[in-house]
Amino acid sequence: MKIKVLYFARLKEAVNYSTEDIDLPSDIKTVTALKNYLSKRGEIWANLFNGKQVVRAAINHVLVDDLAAIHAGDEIAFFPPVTGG
Amino acid sequence: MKIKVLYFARLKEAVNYSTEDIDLPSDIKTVTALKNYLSKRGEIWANLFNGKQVVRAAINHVLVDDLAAIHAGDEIAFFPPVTGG
Amino acid sequence: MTVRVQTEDFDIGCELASMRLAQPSIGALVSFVGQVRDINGGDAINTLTLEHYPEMTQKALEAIALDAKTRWDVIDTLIIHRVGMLKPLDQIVLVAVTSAHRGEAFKACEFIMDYLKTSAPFWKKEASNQGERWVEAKVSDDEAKRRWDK
Amino acid sequence: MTVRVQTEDFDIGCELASMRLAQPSIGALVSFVGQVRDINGGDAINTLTLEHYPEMTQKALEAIALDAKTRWDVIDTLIIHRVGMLKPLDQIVLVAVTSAHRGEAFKACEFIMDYLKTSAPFWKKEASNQGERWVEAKVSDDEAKRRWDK
Repeated sequence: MKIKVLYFARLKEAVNYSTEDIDLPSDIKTVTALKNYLSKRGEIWANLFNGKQVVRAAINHVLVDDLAAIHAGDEIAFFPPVTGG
Repeated sequence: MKIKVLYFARLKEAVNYSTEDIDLPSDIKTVTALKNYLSKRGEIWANLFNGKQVVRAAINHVLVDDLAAIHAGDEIAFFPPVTGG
Repeated sequence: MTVRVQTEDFDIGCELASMRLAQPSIGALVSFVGQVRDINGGDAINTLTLEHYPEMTQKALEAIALDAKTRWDVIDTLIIHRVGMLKPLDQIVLVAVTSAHRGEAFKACEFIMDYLKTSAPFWKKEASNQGERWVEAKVSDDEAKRRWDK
Repeated sequence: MTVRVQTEDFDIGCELASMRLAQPSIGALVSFVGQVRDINGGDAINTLTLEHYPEMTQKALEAIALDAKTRWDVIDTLIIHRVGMLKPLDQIVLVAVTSAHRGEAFKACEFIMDYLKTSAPFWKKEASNQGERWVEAKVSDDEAKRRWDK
């Protein structure tokens, strides 16, 4: 299942790039599962998603919670709590 | 006891002037007493203060209720509920 | 704390710029502009004339601004209110409040408007093709003011 | 309903004039301006850089404005938010709401700000003499948003 993943702010600086295309195993079906999947890549990723700092997610430009389902072709963005205004 | 009385808006139009100096009998000690005293002047005055339309009062530029005491030299204003803004 | 009662129009852009640029600790500027509506109670309005009680107006508005300053952590307040004859789309009143953070400025600005509507000695007279009439005070304005008593 | 996300500054006076003059049924215009403060947490700020998620920002702000329009009887809404590098006293955001009467405009304007602060994908990075740091989200902003759930 092909998806696009985007990173913003602190997360973008940590991974050192802003976007990547990923071909997910078919058993990765939620935001939580995706976070766990990415965490296995190594220390940088594990630190991002270990829950010490809140990471918000959006699917196709809409804020979602971690139980939200992922579908092929989705654009999934990870970022810290927003601080505009 | 000498006082100054001012009228605004609908009340000014009813009495057809905006200000007058009055030498009050010494037993007129409150706004209510002043309203009753003025009402005895005739129909225009009786109609103004008969309670059918709310009349607000200020003493020396501060909104007061009808129990407020009147003192010599006071400037007492009568007007409808305000409608600025 | 500035209060101005005037017949002339005012320039919102200039007024708000000088409010917000006054201090670099200002993070929020909330403002209210009231203008003459073309219709009230079904009648098309030609003019709206504002009478006031000059010796009391300035004092009453300053007292309201001071009250707001004691209730919330605001940096500055501005109240400009016009008097005399106005027409639809003319500006009537500008209230602006600056503060470090937005919550205080929103509350103080709305508080000033609610008190101004019920405590400042202004009276509006409308002229339509049906003639002239004094605008009636609204019960909803008294209710809006009472919210702040809690 | 207008939403603009831009690097350029904006002219409050022009924006508010075109909002209020759009319709003679408008009686009230409430606006909020947010600007860069010179100090945050004790450090003097040199610059504030706003990053955002372009494909999402416009949609998120439009959704917030639409939500406000369904909750209150407002005539129009305007949201302008800047991105890129700013310095103290620079304007960050303008939210303006017009309505027939003031209560609706005050509520809708504050609602939009509370939702913008917690739902629109902007992130601030401050540069001071102590270096750069990402601004932390405030618990008080989440609380401000939750007030509207009641």
